[in-house]
Amino acid sequence: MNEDVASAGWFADVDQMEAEAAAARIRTGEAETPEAWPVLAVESGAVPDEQAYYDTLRAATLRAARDTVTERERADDRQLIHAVRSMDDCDRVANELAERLTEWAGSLDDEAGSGVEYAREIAGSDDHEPRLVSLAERIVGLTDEAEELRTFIERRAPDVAPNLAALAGPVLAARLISLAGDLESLAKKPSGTVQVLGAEDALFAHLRGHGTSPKHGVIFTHEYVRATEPDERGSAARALAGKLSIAARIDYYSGEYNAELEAELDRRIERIRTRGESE
Amino acid sequence: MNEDVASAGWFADVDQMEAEAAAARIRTGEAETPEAWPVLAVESGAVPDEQAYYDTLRAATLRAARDTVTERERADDRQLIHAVRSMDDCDRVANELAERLTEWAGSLDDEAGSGVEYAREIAGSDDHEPRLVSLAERIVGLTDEAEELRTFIERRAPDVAPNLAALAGPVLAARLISLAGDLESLAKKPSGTVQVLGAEDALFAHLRGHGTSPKHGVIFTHEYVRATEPDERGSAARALAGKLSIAARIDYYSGEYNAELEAELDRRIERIRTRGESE
Amino acid sequence: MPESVTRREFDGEERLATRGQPVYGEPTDGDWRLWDARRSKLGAMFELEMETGLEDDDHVLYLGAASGTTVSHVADFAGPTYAVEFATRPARDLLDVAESRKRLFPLVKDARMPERYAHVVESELDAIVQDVATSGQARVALENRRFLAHDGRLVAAFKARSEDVTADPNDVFEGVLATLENGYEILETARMEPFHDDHLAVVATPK
Amino acid sequence: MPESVTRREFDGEERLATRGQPVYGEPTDGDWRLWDARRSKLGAMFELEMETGLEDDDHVLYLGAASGTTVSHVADFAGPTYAVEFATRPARDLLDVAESRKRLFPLVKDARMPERYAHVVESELDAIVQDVATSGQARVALENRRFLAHDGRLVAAFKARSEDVTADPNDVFEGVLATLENGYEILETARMEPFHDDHLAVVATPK
Repeated sequence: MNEDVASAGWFADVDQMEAEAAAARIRTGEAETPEAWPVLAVESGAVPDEQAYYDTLRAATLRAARDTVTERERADDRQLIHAVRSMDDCDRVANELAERLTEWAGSLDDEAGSGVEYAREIAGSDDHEPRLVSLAERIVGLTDEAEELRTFIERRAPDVAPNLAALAGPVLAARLISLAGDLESLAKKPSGTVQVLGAEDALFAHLRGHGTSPKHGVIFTHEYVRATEPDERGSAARALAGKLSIAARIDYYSGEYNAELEAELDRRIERIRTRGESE
Repeated sequence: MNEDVASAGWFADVDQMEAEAAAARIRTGEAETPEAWPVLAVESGAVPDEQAYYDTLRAATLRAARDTVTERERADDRQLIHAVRSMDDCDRVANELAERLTEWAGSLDDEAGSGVEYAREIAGSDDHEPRLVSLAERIVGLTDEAEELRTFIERRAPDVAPNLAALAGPVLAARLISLAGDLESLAKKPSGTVQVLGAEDALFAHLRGHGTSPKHGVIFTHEYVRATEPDERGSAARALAGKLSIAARIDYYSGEYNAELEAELDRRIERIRTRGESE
Repeated sequence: MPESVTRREFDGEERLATRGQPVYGEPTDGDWRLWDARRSKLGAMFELEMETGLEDDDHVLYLGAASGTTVSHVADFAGPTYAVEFATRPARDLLDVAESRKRLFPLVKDARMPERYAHVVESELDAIVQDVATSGQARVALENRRFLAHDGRLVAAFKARSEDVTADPNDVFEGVLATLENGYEILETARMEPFHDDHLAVVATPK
Repeated sequence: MPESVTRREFDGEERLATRGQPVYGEPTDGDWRLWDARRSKLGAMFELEMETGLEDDDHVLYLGAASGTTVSHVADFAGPTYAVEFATRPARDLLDVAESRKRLFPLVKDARMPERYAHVVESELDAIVQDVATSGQARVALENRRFLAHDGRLVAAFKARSEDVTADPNDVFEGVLATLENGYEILETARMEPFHDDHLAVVATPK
């Protein structure tokens, strides 16, 4: 009878050496009620004694927990991608609708403002054509949604990719993961590819013999590229992309935050900018 | 003193023959308090007697009222255009965001539905990721907005273009006015152009020697084209476009509703469809 | 009731009528045109036998002329008649009605802003007939008081639902009368049932 | 209080301490590590001198282990300690803490679904320490009662705001205790001020 009961335990049918199988049982197994598992495990011969039981349990639970956490963090990079794409969509359509609103409002009032700003101005008003006000409120709703998605990304990106989020900022980190497809793909790309992610059109044009090779893709939005003077921007983009690649790799393979990376990047950009000034 | 007072009246400084100037004064003038205008007008010599005063006033008020009404109706066709374009924008972006929502929801739940339907399903739910629910609510808001704009168009189109709205339906009427630019332009287009409004791409391709001449543009959405069998669709489109052109002209030049137009169109389509069947 | 408004038999029933060119498809009897009290607030007031003080050849300001149904009858008995209507669609119909009358002057103006037509409408009028269905109906009457002679008449219909769709009409009418009394002496009031639900007819004179 | 939990002087103040490898940057004194009652519900219960019934070498199920701060101190005095935490980010920190202890078993599981870990956690436990901050905290305690020996102890902290942010905490706590009594005999309760606002500490035993 004890053997029947023991068969419900995490250790049943698992060779104590097979840590992977034990971890899987811990992750996916179920039982309605607990039992005296240490005793049953020893009785069933799965382990020689209670100390061995707990040692095995420790290894198995640590591995199971680590697998679950890693798997979830991997899945979280997908969520981040959906969030950043949704954020961009909300911003884009809010602006498109705001253009329409601007045209419409302008036909009724020469002094009407324009864009999302104007939508925010007349939302909730009862001095304007009700359909305009209603449209303005939808636009404000979409920009609010984009803002809330940004907050979501800011909260989640450091969990998914702590180093990348620290170096790139959460939103750019999410965009890079989105452009690569997932954190794994980003981690495996050479830093030269990371440098031009988001500039695929220009890159393909260059490869077909049109135009110059692009110096930066979406990383242009980073202050270290954008605010570096044009002559040194290529160097800054290369330096930033290099560190971002390393950050993505650490995030993918270990997940440990490394403050040194950020400090190195700061020093590197400082040198590039100083060089630019002295020339 | 009376002359000073008279100078505030609608007739002041207006040659009684200049109906246009008198109408303009009536439309734009102001006075804090009324005066005995008929007496003052006679005293000031603007008119010989009271009968002449009232005759002049009648001509001027009729003209002023007609100008105001016409001008407003002209402006209303612009409102209709803004409304139909906003409606299409809201529908389009709702669908775009719903695609994004579908992707995101699918990553979290294999059994998630898709499109605007699914957005409607999870809006307000607390069983789903809050950001998804919030995004779904924005999407539902946009489809609601499109629906309210449709109602607005259905209410306004018959005022702006009673005949066109009766024949084409209010939304198609608004779309035709929108594609033409305004009611005046639509009224002045030959019916062959009305027939292919909204198929400009296909038309230009045809004119450059690519593809066949398009048989219909946006009027394809009309039941009389869409539900006519393909062989006779060209004839139906031509007949419909002909009546729509007439409707637009009546709407622009007189604004009187003419029920006969609709009956003629019904008979014409009936003949085309019967012919189709008998062949 | 003005002399030129009479009762005549239409379809075996005594009904109000005025003499003039028919304009909206109303039944006629020779020169006479039926004036349907169910489609006209002023017609209903006559049916209710209110003392409107209106007389033939009065100089009249009509506020809220709408498509011109009632104002066409007013122009049949009155003298110069100024018809104010702000909404585009009814104003177009009013234009057609005005074309058919010699002394009916259409004004596409907002009755809440009399300064926009005080340069056209003469002073010392005999009567204002008011049937505007926007909120602030009592204020409209006060704002237009400037056009009336000191012994002129305000002949107005007030619609409860235009002020507040949820309130008890009696409460709404109390508020309307209280506001009116800031500029008018109320001569007579009457609920307009069965011709018009939740409407109050008021005859008043400037004070 | 378990024997291995003692009071020692840190910065001139008597504070709780356990003996073990430091894990989260807490102040130490030789082998001893400060246990800050302001950062730990269980620490606060000791400071409040509640009778938790906890003893050295107890077999313990810890629900709501979060980043492992408190559970690391529990593992210092207790025997086998099962630490349940569902959220990904704190679970990663808990993993590091668990690596530093020989008999601390991390379980990335939902405390509301004990059947997902009843195949791992042993029966007849001496104590459940509970600090979950989701709604339905009392139900979590009832669901996990299956792990306790008949004389085992539930040592739980209940956060009012997790149940209802708008209700009076006293009302929330009454509801919590009423639910708990479906499976537990309440031995002692205490509000956790000044260490933790709007929290109720409860010691109970299965009935």
